[in-house]
Amino acid sequence: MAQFVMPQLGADMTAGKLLAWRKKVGDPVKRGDIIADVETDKADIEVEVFSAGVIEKFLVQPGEKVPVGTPLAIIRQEGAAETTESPKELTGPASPAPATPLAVPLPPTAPLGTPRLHISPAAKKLAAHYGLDPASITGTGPGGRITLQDVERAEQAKTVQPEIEGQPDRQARMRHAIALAMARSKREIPHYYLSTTIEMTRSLAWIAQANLKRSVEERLVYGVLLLKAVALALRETSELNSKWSDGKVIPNADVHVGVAISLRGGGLVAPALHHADRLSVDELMKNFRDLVQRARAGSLRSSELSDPTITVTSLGEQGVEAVFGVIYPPQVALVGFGKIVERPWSSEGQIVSRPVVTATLSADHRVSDGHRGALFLAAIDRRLQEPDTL
Amino acid sequence: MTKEKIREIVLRALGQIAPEADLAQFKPNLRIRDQVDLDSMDMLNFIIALHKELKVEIPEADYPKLLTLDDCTEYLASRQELLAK
Amino acid sequence: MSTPSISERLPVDREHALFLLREMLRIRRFEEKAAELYSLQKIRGFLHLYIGEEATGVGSMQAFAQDDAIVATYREHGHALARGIPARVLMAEMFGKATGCSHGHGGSMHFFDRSRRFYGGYAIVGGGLPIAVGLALADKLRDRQSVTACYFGDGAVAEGEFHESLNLAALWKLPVVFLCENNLYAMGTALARHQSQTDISAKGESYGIASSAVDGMDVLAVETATRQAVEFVRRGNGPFLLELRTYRFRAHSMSDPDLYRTKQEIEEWKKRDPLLLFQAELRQGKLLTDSDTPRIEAEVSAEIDEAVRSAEAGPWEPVERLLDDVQGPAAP
Amino acid sequence: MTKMTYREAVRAALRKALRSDPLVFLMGEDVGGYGGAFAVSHGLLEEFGPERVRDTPLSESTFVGAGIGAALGGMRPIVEIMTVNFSLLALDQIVNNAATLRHMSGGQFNVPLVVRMATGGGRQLAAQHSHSFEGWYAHIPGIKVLTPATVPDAYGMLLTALGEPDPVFIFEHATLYALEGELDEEAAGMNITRAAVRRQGRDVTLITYGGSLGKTLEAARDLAEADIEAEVIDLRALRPLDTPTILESVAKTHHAVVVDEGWRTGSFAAEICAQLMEKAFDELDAPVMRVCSEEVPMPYAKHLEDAALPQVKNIVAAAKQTVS
Repeated sequence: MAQFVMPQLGADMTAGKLLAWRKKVGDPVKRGDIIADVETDKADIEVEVFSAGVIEKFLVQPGEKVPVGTPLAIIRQEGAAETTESPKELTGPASPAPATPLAVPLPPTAPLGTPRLHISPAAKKLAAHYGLDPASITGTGPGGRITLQDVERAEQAKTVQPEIEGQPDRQARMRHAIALAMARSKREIPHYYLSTTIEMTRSLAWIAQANLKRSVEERLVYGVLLLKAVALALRETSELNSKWSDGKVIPNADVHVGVAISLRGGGLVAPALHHADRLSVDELMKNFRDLVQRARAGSLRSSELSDPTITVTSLGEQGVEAVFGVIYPPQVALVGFGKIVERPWSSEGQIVSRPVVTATLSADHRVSDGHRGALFLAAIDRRLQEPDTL
Repeated sequence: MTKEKIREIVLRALGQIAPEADLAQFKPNLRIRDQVDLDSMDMLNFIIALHKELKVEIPEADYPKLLTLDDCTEYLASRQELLAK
Repeated sequence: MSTPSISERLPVDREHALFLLREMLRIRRFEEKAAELYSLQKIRGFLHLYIGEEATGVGSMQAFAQDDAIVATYREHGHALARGIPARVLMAEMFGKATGCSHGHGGSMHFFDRSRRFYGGYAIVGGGLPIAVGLALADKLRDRQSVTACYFGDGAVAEGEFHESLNLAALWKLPVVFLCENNLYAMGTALARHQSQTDISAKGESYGIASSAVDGMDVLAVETATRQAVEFVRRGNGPFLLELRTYRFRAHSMSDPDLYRTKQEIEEWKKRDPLLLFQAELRQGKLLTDSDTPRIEAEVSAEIDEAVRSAEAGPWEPVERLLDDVQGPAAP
Repeated sequence: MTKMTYREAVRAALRKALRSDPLVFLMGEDVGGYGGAFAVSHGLLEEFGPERVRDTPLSESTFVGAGIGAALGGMRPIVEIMTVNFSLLALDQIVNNAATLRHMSGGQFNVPLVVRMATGGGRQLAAQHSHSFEGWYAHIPGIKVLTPATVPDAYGMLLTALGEPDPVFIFEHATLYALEGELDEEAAGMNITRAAVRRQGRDVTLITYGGSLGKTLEAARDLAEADIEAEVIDLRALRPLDTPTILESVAKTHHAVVVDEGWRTGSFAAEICAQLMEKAFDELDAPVMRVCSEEVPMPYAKHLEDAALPQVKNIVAAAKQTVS
């Protein structure tokens, strides 16, 4: 039994449309007879059959378009010596993958004389921007080349552990860095401490109302009101937002509130919420959430770590009522908030139960006196009593 | 959606917030915040994760109903929309 | 026809007659099998068949000696077979196998055989003419008695290289036999629509080249004319332009829907099928008996089937050798 | 919008040009009786007659030269050279006359000539029928070189080119003729030299043209699964080259791969690498990679030809190497 298949009728042909059969079932055919008409991209072509015999069955009807090689009819050989059945479909080998990728591998760079630094142009430009010495960066690119990522990682590492060398794991390095900063702060900064109790009824009510109107993703935490209150209060006592550097007070025009964020598994960073005084509560919340997420993912930008102008720490959720923190140099003030608790409260001569929080200030006596600190805390309290002004 | 499936989702949400927590030893009847260190931001992200996974609104007023793993599972199972799924 | 005139045809004995018949039949069956294998996607790319022109290839090839050079075109299966390149090696090449005469690099249009001075098929029309002129120049400069056969079609006559090559060969009296297989069509363009002067042999005169034309369907006439041309060239008289007037029964290539000519015209020419003409002449001359044709058919059929089996079984060239043949070994 | 193949889009442009401008005529090998080697001019001889759809003898040098003369004489010829492979025979006419006459004549003469030819490999036609020389042509000052990769470009570029004062060479990759696409035949004139960003991305820029666009887009899809977002730029024209669009993308991604079917040495891809080195040096985080054809006369056997031509997996590998 021989098969008559859709023939390859040209270099570009991948399929053909059967226009008509020139024979009927049962007709005898010999080699070279025209058996059908097929339509290709170029024209209608008369197609010859290559094996003699009798047409047994048509497998495809006129009008059908089929790929080249598709069986179209069965031809029963009459008694003639069984011709070798049509040569089996020869499939070339699956094209073996070329030995090496076509792209030419990078030429190894032979060091000449003083070891020439192997760094990509873009990485060299970024290192200059960050004020990093390329020679201090280890390259992980091909052939040890220093890449953009290597420079970003070096910049990140710089802020977390400024002078630390050789500390094996990240945790130990961070602990060492915090220790250095806190020790220096205590050594150099004459801290004075103030605290006050702030009644939170209106703020908490405002937050509850606000969250009813917001979707889950935009929901606010009360901490964001505390941050905004601190940022706005600084306008009345701006010296608390300044910087102490080589013996002088340098005022900061911008208010970047550093937020103390504990990292899972230990360690602490206090990245800045830039321009906290100018942002709406919703914007502040969005930036705050993003900052926490990136702090924990270890992908903070260097500017966020290096330029808060004041820091706020809130340990209320760990159950502490009052926090007397250590100032982060070169800042000159630190605000702490404890846990919100229900306390007896006198209102118009009545004793009632009200939610309150203890707000504390650690301040650098070289820059401000208790009097200014007190005004600052009072301003925070006043802001929290008018939450819709935040 | 079965309770077993909900419990599994809650645990997975917790795992995302506190990767270092040992979920296998988690006590379903003890307060969650006693077994793993979560601040208000973590709580918010936990609620958001549940909201995204189960498409259910969780008002702040209901936070007290989510103190333990069992509470969470019961509360979420009882939400009507959930049953309509 | 211009001088020298081909007066009569050389006499032929039975042995040579059967040899010519067998050679033409080998080409015919080889080409029919190639067409079948192309339709089954075993042979790919372009395929240009020689069916109808067998007499020009076989007849002319008899006149060339072992160390003469052959330059052909992409319609080269007949020339390669007549030159003695085994059918299995040609079939393997068209299957793209490493055992092909060009290791699978050339395909149907680019056969090469160094041992038989077969310098290949050329796919750029007219592209082979300058090569043939160069080969003849080398032979002449090395005082060899070799002659170069340069096959091309009527299409090439329109190429600048036809003009440049004939002119240069005549100018330097080079031993080239320009064999123009005029099959009346340059792909889809009839002779009269691409040549102002359709008598191609007459063009030789403008270059001072001896030329003549012969009935390309009559194998003995072709052999006689080519032998005389080669003798003329081998005696150092410079190039010769021999126009072999023939006709192809199949389309230009397997991709050609053949719209530019009529069925009647093809049927008319088939009446002068070189195989039929020659068998009739031999039977009339009592040189061919009834048992000869079936015997020859059987031998040829066996040779073609063996060629297909051998091509089928041949290995692929390993991809790792992809760049090996690009250059010869580095200079010592 | 109508759905049609690339071949039909070129035919529609030819028909529109022939109908709208009596000065336009088509000349080339087998463009008439045979209907074009790639069936592009099928039916045009019957509609416009042998005067305006002219079959030529196989004399590339002569009929391209005749096209230049007719253009000098005020006609608007469209010359079809069957494939770039045969155009080598006409290079003398192209380089020394078509591209040079305006400058050589001190600006007195221009050659408003459009030349179309098929290009590229991948159809097992072996070494002499599989070349990609559009990069050579892009080397020649005085002409424009276009490489339409889409149905709209196949149509719009030809019509717009007919308005150009100087020679325009259009290279149609032979594997694109059956490509299907949407076409708006009423669309206004198009900019034929600005590159197109066919896919936005941020990690690596894949720069290509003509027949390689399809493979490059497929590579971009594969790369996306490996979390690498590739930006794909279709040059559309090789001369003049739209360098600003390339620089803007590389300044964003800092990595680039050029895909070009020409042979690597002296390829058009090499020109792009040179311009990136000259004008985007400080943006590069790794050397620019090239994916070109292996330096071998194109072999006939399918598995060898596939190994010689740029393939999707080579593009993906090059992109991954430069990004790592």
